[in-house]
Amino acid sequence: MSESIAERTDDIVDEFDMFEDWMDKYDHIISLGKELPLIDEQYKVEDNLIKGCQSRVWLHADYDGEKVQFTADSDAIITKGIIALMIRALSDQTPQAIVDADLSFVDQIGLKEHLSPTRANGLVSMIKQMKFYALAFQSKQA
Amino acid sequence: MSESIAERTDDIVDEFDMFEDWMDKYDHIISLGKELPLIDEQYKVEDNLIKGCQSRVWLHADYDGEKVQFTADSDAIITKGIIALMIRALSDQTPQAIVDADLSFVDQIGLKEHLSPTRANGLVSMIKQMKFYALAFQSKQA
Amino acid sequence: MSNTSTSPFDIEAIRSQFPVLEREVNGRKLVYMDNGATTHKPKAMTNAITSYYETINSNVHRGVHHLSQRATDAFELTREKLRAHINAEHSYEVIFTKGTTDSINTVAWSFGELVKPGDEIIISTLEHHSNIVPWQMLCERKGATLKVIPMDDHGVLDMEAFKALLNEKTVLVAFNHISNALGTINPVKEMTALAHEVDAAVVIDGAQSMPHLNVDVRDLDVDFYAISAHKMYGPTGIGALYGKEEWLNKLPPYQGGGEMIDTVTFEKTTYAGLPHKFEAGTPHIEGVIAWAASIDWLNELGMENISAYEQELLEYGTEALLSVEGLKIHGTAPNKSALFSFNIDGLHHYDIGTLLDQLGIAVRTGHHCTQPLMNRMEVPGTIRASMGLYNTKEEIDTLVAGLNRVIPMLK
Amino acid sequence: MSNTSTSPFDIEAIRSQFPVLEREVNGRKLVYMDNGATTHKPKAMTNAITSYYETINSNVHRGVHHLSQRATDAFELTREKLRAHINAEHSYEVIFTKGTTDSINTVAWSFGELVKPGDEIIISTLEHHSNIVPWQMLCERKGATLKVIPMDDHGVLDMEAFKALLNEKTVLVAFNHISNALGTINPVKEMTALAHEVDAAVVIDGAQSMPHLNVDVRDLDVDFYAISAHKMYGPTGIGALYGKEEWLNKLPPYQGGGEMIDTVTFEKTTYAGLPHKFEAGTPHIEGVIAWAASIDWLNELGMENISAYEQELLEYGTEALLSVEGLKIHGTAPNKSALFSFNIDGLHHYDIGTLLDQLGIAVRTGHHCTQPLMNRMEVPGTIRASMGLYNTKEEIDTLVAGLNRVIPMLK
Ligand SMILES: Cc1ncc(COP(=O)(O)O)c(C=O)c1O
Ligand SMILES: Cc1ncc(COP(=O)(O)O)c(C=O)c1O
Repeated sequence: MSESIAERTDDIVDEFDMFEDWMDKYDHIISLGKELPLIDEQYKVEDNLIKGCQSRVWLHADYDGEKVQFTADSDAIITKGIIALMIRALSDQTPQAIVDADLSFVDQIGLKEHLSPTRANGLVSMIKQMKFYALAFQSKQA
Repeated sequence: MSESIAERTDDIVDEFDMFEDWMDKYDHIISLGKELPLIDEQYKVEDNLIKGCQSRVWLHADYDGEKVQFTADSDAIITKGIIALMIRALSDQTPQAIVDADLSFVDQIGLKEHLSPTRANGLVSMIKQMKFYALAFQSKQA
Repeated sequence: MSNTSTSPFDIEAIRSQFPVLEREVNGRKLVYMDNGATTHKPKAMTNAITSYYETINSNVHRGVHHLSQRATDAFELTREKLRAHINAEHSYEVIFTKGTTDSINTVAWSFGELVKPGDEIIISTLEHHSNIVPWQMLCERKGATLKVIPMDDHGVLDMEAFKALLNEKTVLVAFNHISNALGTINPVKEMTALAHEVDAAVVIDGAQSMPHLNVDVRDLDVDFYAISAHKMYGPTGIGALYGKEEWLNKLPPYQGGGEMIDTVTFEKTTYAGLPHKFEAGTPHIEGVIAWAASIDWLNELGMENISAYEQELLEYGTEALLSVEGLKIHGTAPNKSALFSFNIDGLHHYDIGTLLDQLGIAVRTGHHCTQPLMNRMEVPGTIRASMGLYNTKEEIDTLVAGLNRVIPMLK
Repeated sequence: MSNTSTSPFDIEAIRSQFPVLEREVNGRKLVYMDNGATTHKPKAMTNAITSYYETINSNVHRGVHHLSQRATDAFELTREKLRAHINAEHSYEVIFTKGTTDSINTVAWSFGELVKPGDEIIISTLEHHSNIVPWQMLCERKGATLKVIPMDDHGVLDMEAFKALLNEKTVLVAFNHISNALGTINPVKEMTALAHEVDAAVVIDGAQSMPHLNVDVRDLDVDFYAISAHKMYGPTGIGALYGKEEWLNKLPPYQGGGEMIDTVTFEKTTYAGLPHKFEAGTPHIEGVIAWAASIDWLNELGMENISAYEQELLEYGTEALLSVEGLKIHGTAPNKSALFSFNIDGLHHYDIGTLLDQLGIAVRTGHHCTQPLMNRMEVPGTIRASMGLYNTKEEIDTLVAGLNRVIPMLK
C-alpha cells in the first residue's frame, strides 16, 4: 500500500473493468467488504458515525505525523465494500495527497451512477469525511 | 303580474328563444335591468345585501298578508337584469307559491350555463334569498 | 361509493393502463413493489392532466370568463367525487391540501389553537413520522402531553391499554387506518367510538388505506381523515382533509391568503365559509382535476374487488416469502393489507434492497418514516414490498427468486 | 441566469407551443389576458409531466431503487435550475412549497416564532391578500403591530413614508416585487437596503415578477423571495421559497412529518438540515420536475427578451386603451409591467368582463385579492388585462374593439 493514490485508483478501475455485469461487480464489492480489517471496537462510537447513509458507517483516522491510516466499519456489507475501496485508495498517504486526491475513479467504475442518491450521498459524505480528517491533520501540522 | 309562476316563466323562456346569439340575450337582460323599478333607498343596506355575487345585490321583500312583493337593485346592470327576471317570475305571489316554485327556466334560457360559477353562485344566492323570505313570511303566518 | 362493479379483475388489462410497468430497469423488466411510497398512474389520469392544460387551464373561483368557469366546475366536481368516494355528508367537508402530511399539520395547527396545558393527545406506536411530529410540535407549543398506544409483537394495537389511556383530559386521538410499515389494519370504528366516549376528536391518517379499502367516513364516524392522492393512483402534490362540518367551523383557519377570506381591511379580516376558509392561495388545480380520473378509475374497478384481489396477493406472498430461509416477516396482524415487511437473518436490509434493485425489483428499505416503531421492534429497518392493484403472483415469484439469488451472495 | 439568448422574439413560434391558445370560446378565438391569475403552459412542460409519470414516477430521497434514484436526481436538478435562475448562492436555499401563499405562510409562521410583543412588521398598500393576512395572523398571535406603506395616485409607494415607518422595532418588511392589481414594479433593492439599515428581514412576494423579470436575489439582497410556478408557465400546486441560509437555519420548521426529520423518538425529535427541514411530506414531485421544463424554456427565450417584448405591449396597449372613451387606467407608475387595470366611466367592471367573455376575451374583474388597495383607490374593483409573453398587439386591438362594442350596450 505505498503507490500513489492515482496508481491505486487506476488499479481499481482495471479491476472493475473485468466484470461483465453489475451483479459481478457487487459480488466483488461484497468480498472486499468481507475482507476489510476490523475496526477497533473503541472507535465504533457516535462521534465517528457518518451522516447521510441508510446504513451506519464508522470511520476512524490515525496520523503518525507523516501518513494517515483509515479504519472503518459498516453494518451493511455493500457499504463496507465501498469503504474498503475508499480506504484502499486513500489510506497510508500523506494528508496533502488525500486532500488533493482526484476521486473520479468512483465515476469511472460506475459506482456513482449505480448508487441511488441516498447511497451516493453516503459515498459523498464518506469522501468528505476522509478529506476532512486529512485537512485537520494537515492544519495541526502547520 | 298575476299569472302563475309557471305561466310567467314559460313566457320568459319563449322570449329568450327569439334571440339568436348570446350578445342579443345580454342586450335583452341589460334592457330589463335598466327598466327595473328603483328600490326604496332605505332598503339598500348591508342587511339586504346578498353574498356570493361579484357585484352587489340588494333585495327587499314586502308582505301584505297575502302576497310577497320583491324589490331589488345592483351596481352591475347585467346582475340587475337577472334580478329583474327573477322578480318578474316570483314577485306578487303567495309565499307558498314562491317556496314551491320550479325555477328550471333559469337552465332553460341558458343562464346557468352561460354564467360563471361566481355569477351562477350569485344567482343561486338570489334564489335562495327569495325563497328564504317567502318561507319566513309563511311561518309568520302560521 | 359507487363501488358496485363486479367485473372480473383482468390484471393484464389493468397493467396495460400503466406504461411505466413496461419499462426495464438494469436490463430486467421492472417489478415495482414500492406502492406504499407512491403508486403508478393509469393513463386516464395523465391524459386528464394534459387535457386540463390544453383546454381549460385557468385559475378557479374568482374569474368571470369561460375558462375559469370550466376549470372551477371541474375542480368542484372532484370535491364532489371525493365526497361520494368516502361517503362524507357535504362536499365542503372535503378540504384540498398538499397531501396527508399537510392535512395532519392543518389539523394539528388549527385544533392546537383550542388545546390547553395539561390536555392529552394519544397516538399509536404504529405511526408514520407525519402523524407523530406535528403532534409533538403541538404538545410543545401548548404544554399538552403525548401518550402512545402500545402494540403486541404481531403489530396489533393493545385495546386495553388504549382504553386505559383515555380519560377526561384526552382531547384528541390520532392513528393510521393502515400502518405503512407493517400493514396492520386498525379497528378505526371501534377505536373512534371509544375516543368519542371521552369526547376526544379522532384524526385518521388514511394515507395507506385509500388505495386498498372502501372508506366510509360516516360509518367510521371519524372527525378528520387525511388522504394523499399520489398513494391512490392520483397525481403528486395533492391530497385532502376530510373534517366534520362542526369541527371545521369551530377551528380557526391555518394559512392566510387569497380564496380564504371574506373581506380584508388592514384593520380587520373576516374569513370565508367552508371549504374556502382552509384553502388559501391558488390550489393545485391540475392535480385536483386529474385526481377525479383516478377516483373514477378505481370505482370502475370497484374498491371491494381491489381489496379482494390484494388479499389474494397477501396470502400467496406470505406463504411464498416464508419459504425463504432465514426470512422473518414483521407485522403479522390477522387484519392486514398486502404489504410484506421483512428481514433476512444476519443480513442488512440495505444490502438486500440494493441487490434486488440490480434485478429490477423495486422495494423500499429502511425505517419507512417510522423510527419509533423500528425501535419497538428492535430492528434498524426492514425490507418492504408493498403491493398495488397491478402486482401479480408472478411478480411475487420473481421477488422470492431474487431473494434466493442475492442472499447467498451476502452470506 | 443563463439569459443570454438574443434570438428574435418569434411570437408565432411561441404561440404554437400553447395548444390552448388555438381554442375557441363562445364561437370566437380565445384572447387570453388573465395571465396575472395564471399563465398557460408550453408543450415542453406538459410533455415533461407525462414523461415523468411514464418513465420514472417514484417517491424521492428515501429509496434505494433505480426509479427513486432517477426521480430524486430530476427533482434535485430543478432545485439547482431554480437556484441558478434566481442566482441564489446555494441550492438548499430553495425550498419547495405549494406556491407563493404557502411560501409566505411558511415565513410568517416560522419567523413569527421569533417575534415579540411590540415588534413591528411593515407591508405596503399594494399587497395581495396572501401578503397581508398571514402577517395579520402573526401580529395577532404575537402581539406585534402591522404598519402599511402608503402610495400615491399612480400606485407608487411613498419612499419618504417608508423611511419614516422604519425604526428599531421593525423586525420584518414584506411587499411585492410587482403589484398584481396595478403592475407597479417596486424598487426592491433600494427598499431592502433601507430595511436592512434597521436590521429588518425582507420578504418579497415574487408571484408577479418571476414571469416578467430577470430576478437576482443576491443582487437584490432580499432575505426571502416567494414564487408560484403556475404564474411563470409552470405547473399548478408548486412554488418555492428562497431564503438566505442564515435565516433558514435560524427559523424553526413549519410543518412536521416525513423528510424533515433527522431522528424521531416519542420523547425527542431532531430536524434535518436544509432544505429538508422545511419540506415535510412527499413533495409535488411531478410539479417540481416539470417546472424545470418551464424554466429551461423561459431561459431559451431569455428573460430580458421577454421583458423587452412585454414592455412593447405595455406601451402599445396603454395608448390603445386610452383611445377608448371614458376609460381610466388604474396604476400609472413609470416602472410598470404589461398589465392594464382599468374602469369605464359609469360602468361596472363585472358587466364589462361578462360581455368581453362573450367575445372570447378573458380578462379578470373584481378586487384581484387586493381589497385594501381597492379601498385606497375608492373603486369596488377593476377590469384587469394582464399580458403574457404570447400576447400580441393584434390581441390588444381585439380587446379595444371589444370594449368599443360592449360599452354602448351598457350605456
Ligand atoms: C402579488 C401576488 N401575491 C400572491 C399571490 C398568491 O399566489 P398563489 O395563489 O399562487 O399562492 C398572487 C396571485 O394570486 C399575486 O398576484
Ligand atoms: C401511514 C402514512 N402516513 C403519512 C404519510 C405521509 O404522506 P405524504 O408523504 O403523502 O404526505 C405516509 C406516506 O409516506 C404514510 O404511509
